[in-house]
This record gives sequence, C-alpha cells and structure tokens, in this order.
Amino acid sequence: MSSQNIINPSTSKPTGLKAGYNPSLGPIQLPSSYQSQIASKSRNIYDHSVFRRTPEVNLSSLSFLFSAMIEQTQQTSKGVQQLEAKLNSYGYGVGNKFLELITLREGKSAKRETRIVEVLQFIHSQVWKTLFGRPADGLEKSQDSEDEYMIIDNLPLMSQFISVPKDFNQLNVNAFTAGIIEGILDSAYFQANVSAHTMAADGYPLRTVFLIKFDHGVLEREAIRFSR
Amino acid sequence: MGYSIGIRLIEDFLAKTGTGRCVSFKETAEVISKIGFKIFLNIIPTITNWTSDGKTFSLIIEENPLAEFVELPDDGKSNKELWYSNVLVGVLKGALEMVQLDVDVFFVSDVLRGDATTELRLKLNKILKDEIPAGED
Amino acid sequence: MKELNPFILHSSLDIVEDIQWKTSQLYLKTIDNFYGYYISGFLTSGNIKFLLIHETKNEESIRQFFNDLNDLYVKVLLNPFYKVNDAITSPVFDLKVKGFAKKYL
Amino acid sequence: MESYLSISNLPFFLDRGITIDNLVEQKQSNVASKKTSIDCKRLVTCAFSPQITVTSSANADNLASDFGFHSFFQLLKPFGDHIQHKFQIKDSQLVSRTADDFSVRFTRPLSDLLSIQEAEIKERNKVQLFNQHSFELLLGEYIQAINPHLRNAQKANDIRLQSTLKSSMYIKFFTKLLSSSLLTSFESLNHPVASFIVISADDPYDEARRLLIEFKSTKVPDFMNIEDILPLFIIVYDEVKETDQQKAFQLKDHIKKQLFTDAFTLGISTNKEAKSQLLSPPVLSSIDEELQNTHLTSIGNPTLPVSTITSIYQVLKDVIQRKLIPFMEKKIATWDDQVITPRKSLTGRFFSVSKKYFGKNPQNNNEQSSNYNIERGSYGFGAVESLTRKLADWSFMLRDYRYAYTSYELAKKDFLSDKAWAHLASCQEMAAISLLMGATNITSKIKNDTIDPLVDSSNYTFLSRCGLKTYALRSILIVSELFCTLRDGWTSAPAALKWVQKAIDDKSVGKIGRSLLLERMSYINSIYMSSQAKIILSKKAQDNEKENEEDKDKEEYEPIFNEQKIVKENMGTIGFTNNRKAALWNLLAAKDWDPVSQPLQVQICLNSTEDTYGGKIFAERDSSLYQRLLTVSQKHVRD
Amino acid sequence: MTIYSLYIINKAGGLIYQNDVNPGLSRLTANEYLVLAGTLHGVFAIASKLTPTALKVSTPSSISGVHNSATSSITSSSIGGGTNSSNNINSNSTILSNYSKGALNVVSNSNTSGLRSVDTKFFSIHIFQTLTGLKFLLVTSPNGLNSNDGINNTGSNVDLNKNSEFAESVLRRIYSIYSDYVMKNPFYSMDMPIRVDLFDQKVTELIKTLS
Repeated sequence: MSSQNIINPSTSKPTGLKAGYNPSLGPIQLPSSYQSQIASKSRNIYDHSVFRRTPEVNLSSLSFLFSAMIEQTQQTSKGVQQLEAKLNSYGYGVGNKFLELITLREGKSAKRETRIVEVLQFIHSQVWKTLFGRPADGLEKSQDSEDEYMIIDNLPLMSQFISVPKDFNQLNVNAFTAGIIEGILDSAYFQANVSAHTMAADGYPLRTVFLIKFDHGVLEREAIRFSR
Repeated sequence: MGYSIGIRLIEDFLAKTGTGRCVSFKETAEVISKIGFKIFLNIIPTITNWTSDGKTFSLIIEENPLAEFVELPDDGKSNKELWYSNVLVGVLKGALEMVQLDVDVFFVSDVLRGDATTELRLKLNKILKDEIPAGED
Repeated sequence: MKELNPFILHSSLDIVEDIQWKTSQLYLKTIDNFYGYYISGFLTSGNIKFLLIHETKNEESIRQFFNDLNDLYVKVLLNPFYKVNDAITSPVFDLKVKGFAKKYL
Repeated sequence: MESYLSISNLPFFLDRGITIDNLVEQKQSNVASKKTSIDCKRLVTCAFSPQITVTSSANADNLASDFGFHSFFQLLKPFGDHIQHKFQIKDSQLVSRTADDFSVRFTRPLSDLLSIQEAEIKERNKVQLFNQHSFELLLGEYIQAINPHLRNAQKANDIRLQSTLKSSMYIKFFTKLLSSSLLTSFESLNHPVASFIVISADDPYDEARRLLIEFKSTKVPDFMNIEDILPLFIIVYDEVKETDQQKAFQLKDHIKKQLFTDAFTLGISTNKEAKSQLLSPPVLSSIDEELQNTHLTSIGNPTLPVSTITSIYQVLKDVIQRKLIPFMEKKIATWDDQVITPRKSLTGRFFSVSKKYFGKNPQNNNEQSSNYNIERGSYGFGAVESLTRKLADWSFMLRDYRYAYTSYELAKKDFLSDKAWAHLASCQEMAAISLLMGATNITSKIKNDTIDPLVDSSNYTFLSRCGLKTYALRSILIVSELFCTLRDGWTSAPAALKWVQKAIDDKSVGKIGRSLLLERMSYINSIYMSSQAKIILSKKAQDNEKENEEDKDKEEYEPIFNEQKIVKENMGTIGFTNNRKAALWNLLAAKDWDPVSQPLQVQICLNSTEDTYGGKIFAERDSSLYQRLLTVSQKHVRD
Repeated sequence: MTIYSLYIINKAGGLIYQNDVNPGLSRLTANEYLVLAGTLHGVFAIASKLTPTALKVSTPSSISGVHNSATSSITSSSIGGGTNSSNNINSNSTILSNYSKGALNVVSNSNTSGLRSVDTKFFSIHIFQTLTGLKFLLVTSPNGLNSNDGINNTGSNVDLNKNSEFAESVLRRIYSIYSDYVMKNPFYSMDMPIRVDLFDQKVTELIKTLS
C-alpha cells in the first residue's frame, strides 16, 4: 500500500495516512481506491456471523490453557494476592466483551440491566449457562452489609481439576471467573469488586463463593432512581 | 507456554484415547490430525506436502478456532513478525517430545497475515531412542 | 455546523446517561435535538454508546442501522487485539459502517 | 460598602487595590454553585424596590459638592442599594415579618424624570428599557475594565477569582437590564413612592415651602397620582458648625407644624481630617446614568467621612421603618378596601362577569364600560385596574409575594378583556415573578399549569402585540434566573434553559449580550443536576479535599491494581448532571466571542471546558473547533 | 483381590507418589520406599533385556522414519475407548471409537517386554508403563488369593490373567485421574512428587468403589 502517494488536503501531515478511523484525525473521506482495496481483501472477520454457534470447546483444552495461564502468572507474581489480582484482570477483559456477545445473541429480546438484583440474576443464570452450561447454584444477599451479594458455585468448571496447595494461603483460582463477573458488572455500570472464596460444603470441596461488593455509588443510584 | 501445555496434554491424550505407539511418522501425522486436533480443537487439519523422505509434512488448518474473529493490528509489524497461533507449535513440540519424537514445528503461512491458507509444518529430526522407556520392545 | 457535530453528540451523552435508567431497551430513539438536528442513540449492554446526528427522523431505518452496527461492534470486541474503549481503527470496520449508512440512512 | 450587590463593581475595587475576598465565590471544587443566580434574585428585590425621587435645594447641593458630588441625589444614590437593618413589615393579613435589609432606588426629581422621557412617552408605550447600542457600549467597557484582572487571575491560576470575575460579567448585564427608572403607564413599579426634599439647615422655611409646593404641583401624566407619593424633608446640617444642628431641629419643627410634612435631620461632617471611606458606585443606576457618570461627570474616588456614612444609613433606616413602610402598608390597606374586597364579594363577582359580558357588546359605548383609554394606552390613576396593579406592585416591593400574585391575577383579567396588551403582558410577567420570588421549590404542576402559560403569554404579548423587545427580554431573563435559584436544579433548570434559549433566539441583545447569554446557557447546564446528586457530589468534593491533605503524609505504595478496570466515579450521580452540555455551550460562547477583540474571553470559555474536553481525542485533534479556537485566541492574547 | 498400595515412578526411576489405599502392608521408611522404587525401575529395565531374541520383531528398514514398532503381542492387552473415567471427550467418543477399530493399534500400556507383575506369597505388584515412561504400580493381595486366607496357593492361570487384567484396568483409570488432576493442575511441577489433594481423593474414591 503506497500511502505516500495520497495527498490529503485537510491535514498538514502528508504521511501516515491510513485507511480506517484515526481518532486523532477524525473522519476523513478516503479516495475510493482505498475502499476497493479494503473490500478486495479476501478474508475479514466482519463477514463471520457471531451467531454461528462455535462447537463447544473441549474441557481438556480449556483446562490445560487455564492451567498454563495460572502457572505462568504465578511465576511472575509476588504473592497470592498479586496472583489473584492478575487472574482477576484476565477475566475482567473477558467479562467486558462477553456481556456484549451474550446480549447480541439474545437478538430481539436483548435488553440492558438497570437494577442491581436484575443484573445479578442475569449473571447467575444467563451468564453461567453460557459459560458453564448450567446456572450457578446460589445467589444470596449478604446479611452483614448492604452492598454485598454472593453468587455460589458448588463445582466451578474452570477449577475442577485444580488442587491448591496448603501453602497458597486461601488462593482461589476462580479469581479469573470473579474477574469475568467484575468485567460484566463494571461495563454494565454496576461498578463492583468481585472476589472468589473457597467455602467447602459437604460433598463440594471446591464450592466457591463469589463475593460481589458494589461501589457505594451504585447503591446511591438505585436509591435515587428507583425509590419512587 | 505451548510447550508446557504439550508435555502435560500428551498424558491426557494417551490416558483418554489409549493410543499406542505409532509404526510410522505417517501414522503419527494421522493421529495428530484425526485424533489430536479433533479432540482438543474439534477440527481435522488436512495432511499434505509430504517430503519425499517422509520426514516432513504440513497441516493445513481451515478453520482455526484460536483465530476466530482475530484481526491483526495494522501496525506494520504484526503482519511480518507475529504468528498468532504459535501456541500450537509449542503444544505439538512438547507433546511429541514426550513420546520421544524430536520434531521441528513451525508456521509457514497464516490467513491472519493475508495468506491464502494457514499452514503448520512438522519436520522429524530423530527418534530419541535412548529415551524410549525400557520394556517397550 | 459540521465542526460542532462531535461536540453536540458528546453533549448528548448527558441525556443518554439519564434516560438509560428509564428503559432497558438498547435503542433509545431520538434523545436530543440541537437547532433542528436530531440525535438518536443506541446503548449496548456494556454501555457503549452509538450516537447519530441527523436532519430527518426515521426511527425504523436508524434502528436497523444501529442493530447492524452492534453486530459489527461485537465482532470488533471478539478480536483479542482489541480492548474495550480502544479506538476502532480497522479499515474494514470503517468501510462496513459506511456501507450500513448507505444502506439505511 | 461591599454588599453582595457590589459584584458588578469588582473592577472598581480591584483597580483601587481593595480586597474583595468576601465577594469571591467560595465554591467547592467541581460542584457548580447557584450563587450568581441567588445574587440575581437579590438584584430583583432591589430593582423592584420603592423608587424615591430626590429634590434638593441649592444649599444642600453645595454641601454635597464639598465631597465632590454634583448633587445631593448623587451623594445619596449609592446608599439606597442595600440598607441593612431588621425592618418590620406587615403583610396583607397584618402579620408582621422581619426583613434583614431593604433597598430603595433614588432617582432624579420627578419633573426631571418626566421631561427626560416626555418625548418617548408621546410615542405611546413604544418605550424601551434600554438602547441596544448604549448597552453594548457599557458592557464592552466593563469587559475592558475587568480584562487586566482576569488576565492576572488566569496567570496566577486563581480559579475562584477567575470564575467570580467571569460571572460578574453576566451579573453586570443582568443588573443593567433591571436598572431602568422609566415611567410607564402599564406598570407602577417605577412610579415614585416617596419624594425626598433635601434642604440645608441654612435654608429658610420659605425655601422648604417653595420646594414642597413645586413638588405637589408637578404636572404628572394622568396615570399617576401625586397624592400617592409621600413627600419627606431631609434637613442636612454641617456637624462642624455648632449652631447648625439647632437650626435644623427648629426648621424641622416648623415644617411639621406648618406644612404637615415629616422631616428628618441629617448631620454631615465637613471635617476634612475625619476618617473617610470610599463609596462604591451605585449598582442600580441606569445604563445612561452609568455611561454619563463614567464619561462626563466622573467623580473619581468619592469618599465620605465614616461618621457621615453611618448617619446617612441611620436616617434612611428611620425614614424607611417609620414613614415609608407604614405609608405603603396603609395605602395597600386602603386600596384593598376600595377595590379588592368588593371584587371578591359576591356582587363584585357578578359585576365583573356582567362587565365582561356586556363589555363585548359592540352597541355599548366603550368608554362607559371600560376604564381603558385606547388612544393613550392607559388607565386613569383612579381606575380600579390602576389601583389593583399598584397594590400588587407595592405588595411586591414589601415582599408580600403571595398577595402580590393574587392581585396581579386579578388585574390580569381586566387587562385581557380591555385588550390592554402592555398592561396585560407586564401583569403576567409580574405574576410569574411573584410566584417564583416567594418560592424555594415549585411543583411541576404549578410550573406547567401556571408559570409557563403566564410567561409564554407575557412574552408573546410583549413581542408580538407591543413590540416591547426589551421588556420581553428582561422578563424572561428574570424568570430564568429565578428558576435557577429553586432548590432542585433538576426540575427547574430546563425552564431556565428554555427562556435563555428564547432570549438568544429572539435576537434582542447585541453581540456581547449574545455571548453572555451563551455562557449563561453553560452555567445553567452546570447547575442542571438533581438535588440528591448535588449532595453526593458536594460530599465527595469535601472528602477529596480531605483525602488530598491526608495523602501528602502517606508514603507511596505499590497497589495491586487491575489497570484495565473501567473506573467510574459517578455511579451514584450518573445522568444527573449536565456538564457536557455545559461544556458545549461554553464552546459555543467561545466561538461567539470575537477572537480578535476578545481573545481572553474566548480563552476563559475554553478553559472552563477543560475538565470535560481535556484529554478527549476528538476535542484535541488539530482540526477540531476546540483546538482551533484555542490556537486563534492564543495568538491574539497579548500580555 | 485387595489393593493395598499405589506407587507412581517417573521416567528417571524416582518415586513421585506412594499411597497406601488399604491397610494390610507393613510400612517402610521414606527412604526404603525410594530404594524400592529405584530398584524396581532398575530390575524392570534389566528384566526387559531377558526377553528372548526370537520373539523380538526387528524394525523393517523399508519404512523410513519409523522407530521400534509395537508388536502384535500387545494387542491382547488393549482396551478400547478408555473414555470411561471422564466426560471430557464425550463429544468425540464416537469418532474415536470408530477410529480405534481402524488400522491403528490402540494401546496404552507400553509395557511389552518388561516386568508385568511380581508375585510373592503375601502380595503381588502390577506394573503399568505409559508411552511417556511413567510407571504406575499397584500392590495387591497375592494373585488368586485373598490375602487373609493364609494358605499358600498359587491359583490357576485363569485367575492370574483375570487379576492382571483387572489390575491393568485399575491402573489405566488411575492414569486417567492422573491426567486430569495432576497434569491439569498448574501447581504441580513435572516429575516432582505428587502432593495433590484432589488426586488423593479421586484415587481413594476409585479404590473404594472397587472394594
């Protein structure tokens, strides 16, 4: 692509003009030759349908990938806390995007969540079903504090093969999933911090509680917007 | 990262499929494509481009689930330097090494870069005979 | 007037962020106007705003435009090289959007 | 002298190095305050305060000229703006209330006022509150005067001073809009309530008598009644002269006995050594007066001895509390008996209905059924309609807004059936203003069902039926500011915006005025937030300040932080503010100011959008309007 | 047959796992276990050399790039599918089982010429070796006998075969558990001793279901 040949009258910069939106230039009318060049590209991601149900991923592949991710993250982390924070941040980006994908796939019945309880139910059911093939096992409100809720999973899919050694004090690798939840909540404007805690129950040694702590502002908004 | 996955993944593969040792590298190719890729990625790459000595072949990956919706950044470098699905290289290398096959694995083309196909090449260097566990012959 | 467009649209975000709590629809229809121009809005579940400034009202066409745009946007999101809130610089995306505009608007 | 009204005198203080700390807005960071609107509301109170004409004898004027004033009127003028005292005022139900301050508007002698506008009056109602050209000239000079200070504040990054100076421009504009002493038939707010006759202790009794007779025989238009103006003597004496006070007292007694008119003595010290204080220029002088003062008769630094200033305020307090307020209360009570009570009675109602009914009958003689003189466009001073209006106006001046409102509503009906358009428009305007003045919160029902129709109709009538552009402008801008003062910005700001927008669209202001209105749009948007949101934001701002202070002591630590996290600080208040709208209007204002002659104004408008546009790529790219205006203004700002 | 103990030996001969799943055996010191593992590993290697040369199938030189072939003898020990312990390959199991009927030999125990079992009067050891060189060892009651019979009876060949087949199927399932709970655990380092709670649990559960 010889972008040097193109002279653009509206900018003082003669070089560096590329097709595609450039936020520091704003919308520019490109010569049609550009358009045909782009159009002629054989493959582009925008022609794929997002509705095409990709075959389910093999759990083993997922587990190995997840395991490798944890292993590598652990090597670059200073402690359990940092490891969890990093796993959380990996999930976070997934959550940001996943929310949009789920909503899009709902098609005509797509909607946005505006209330705290509704967004939690959405995560508990739709999100869990899409990610893990079944709804979560519980959704509870904290008795102690106004801003805390809990989503409970008796056997988290991602961590079902993982035993955390005793010296990894309190680590729960579902921090990744917590990150996904946090990513969903934040981008839906339900600012929160989400953490994963192991709380074994009879027959469920890996039972995990996802503790969701909402930003104070979210509660304030709920009170102002929906009190009447 | 791929390598460390590979050396672990092979155990899963063997334990779950009960696959035995291959008679030939051709058979190995078949197992990789029709069982390995099928199980783990649910695709069956085409085996092609065998060299005459039977030690090198290519896997053509039609629909790469790893690269679905991936668009390489238009930064002038990625198109030349990045093999997006390079994790596969490590996995294959690690896994094969565990069954005593020293193999070079590398991408030669990728549709992400605008190539017509995504082609992964495997070249057998040698069989690590010394490492074949005793009691296997 | 044209030079004001981005600023007018930007100011309409104040309106979007108010009415978004009053409906759970993604398509917000015409939400604002400015000296004879209308501003229509669409809000994804992740609170990405699509805003369109236009002269004539055409609710249905704009709905279709936004729906197609949302589909396209999710494809952008699915690209691992793209992070939420990054500028979308893909030429193909740009071209597609222009195509939708031609088709619907 | 620095009352809150003095905000439009900022350059006067700054030029003389007088500290203005108590005028600078003490706003919390980032949370817009309504202070300027509250200032505007106070200005409305002052501007619609009783007008007092000041006539003075030659001797009295001589005394004033000792201090550099051309007349005693000029000396008194600044004192009327703001008189602090606990004034007792009775409302229509005879319930006594306390007001913390009171204002009166001193004007030239009645005969002067009348002759000045005689020519205009002849054109029957086609009188405007101001001349567009003069207004722009005055505003231009004001900006000129504050510019150096604005530039300094900008350089020193003194945000508070800068925003105070900037908002003083609109206050100046608003003040001048209200500061007219024009006498018209369709409103009696500017009809004098009292007349001060200022004489010197040296003056003989005959001089006092002559001045009173002269006043009483002033030829006034038939919509005015000289009997409704309370004459009062002010006898000034020189405290330095030992016998003067005695003379003043004697004269006072004489006047009381012979002329049955109240008189007050006022001691003035001509002692040049006495500690003196600078008088700030009067706030509510009309545009023409102010231009005259600055260009023709500049007084420079008017000072008075501190003791004299105290004496003047003391006399004014006495006059207002003991004479002016009771006089008005009594008149109101009388008019109430004369016109309101009968109309409210059963027969009164029947009368008004029948009047309406028959009044429309073309066979009836118009003059008999209506008091309205179509030719002159006025009612006689004794007409029921005139009295009702006057009663409403005076109640308004005494801050009995509820009573004022019902009276305006009553008068409105008559004006409508008489097609007395200017009267109607003015009456509707004042009805709306009365409602807003008396409220801290207004339900949307009252707004939609009562205030909006009043203002809509008044605005339409002023513009389309009467051609009174300036009145229309004044009324909607007052209404707009009063909306801004209401407690919940969320419900009231849209109305305020609507009317400023209308003022811009009507094109009834000049170039500077227009820019100022655009800035005002920005301001209103900045206070366009729900009251709950405001509480949250204010608290957050306080916490932040505290935190900032605490942070200084804290050591830096490396937090475990997800750098992708989308952090939204405004979850509670999201959608409840209109800061981006505010920024847009500031941008429009920046675009509207002339970059060549007013580059500083352009810059400051842009600066105030920085919180919103700073760091936004779309705003900061080279080709954007924002960036271009920034570049242009920088080129033209000279140090 | 009672299963007493499970050992896992890595390809270098190091004992990486030892679990007495059922009581009955005397306990050794930690060091003795290591020596036992090392010794068995060595004996296994040497014993494989004892395989009569006549039975060895030489590598056909005509096929290039081919290593030691699996002999036909191992087909008898093959057990098809092998997907019973986990649900994770279910979606592919049809294809796989079809495939395994094909040309490829489906085996998992690469132990063709080494020791398959060691028998004493009081216990037996069953050895399963993976293609990657791991050895899974099961110590059980003696072949054909209940351990507490106290009667020295070597039993019939049928019993013996049955027991080995059973032991191998158990070992294969343990291999599968290993591949899930050890290999997919990021906190496990390759070739190191296995200290993994879930692996312990799953092995114990498996053994429990068998007894």
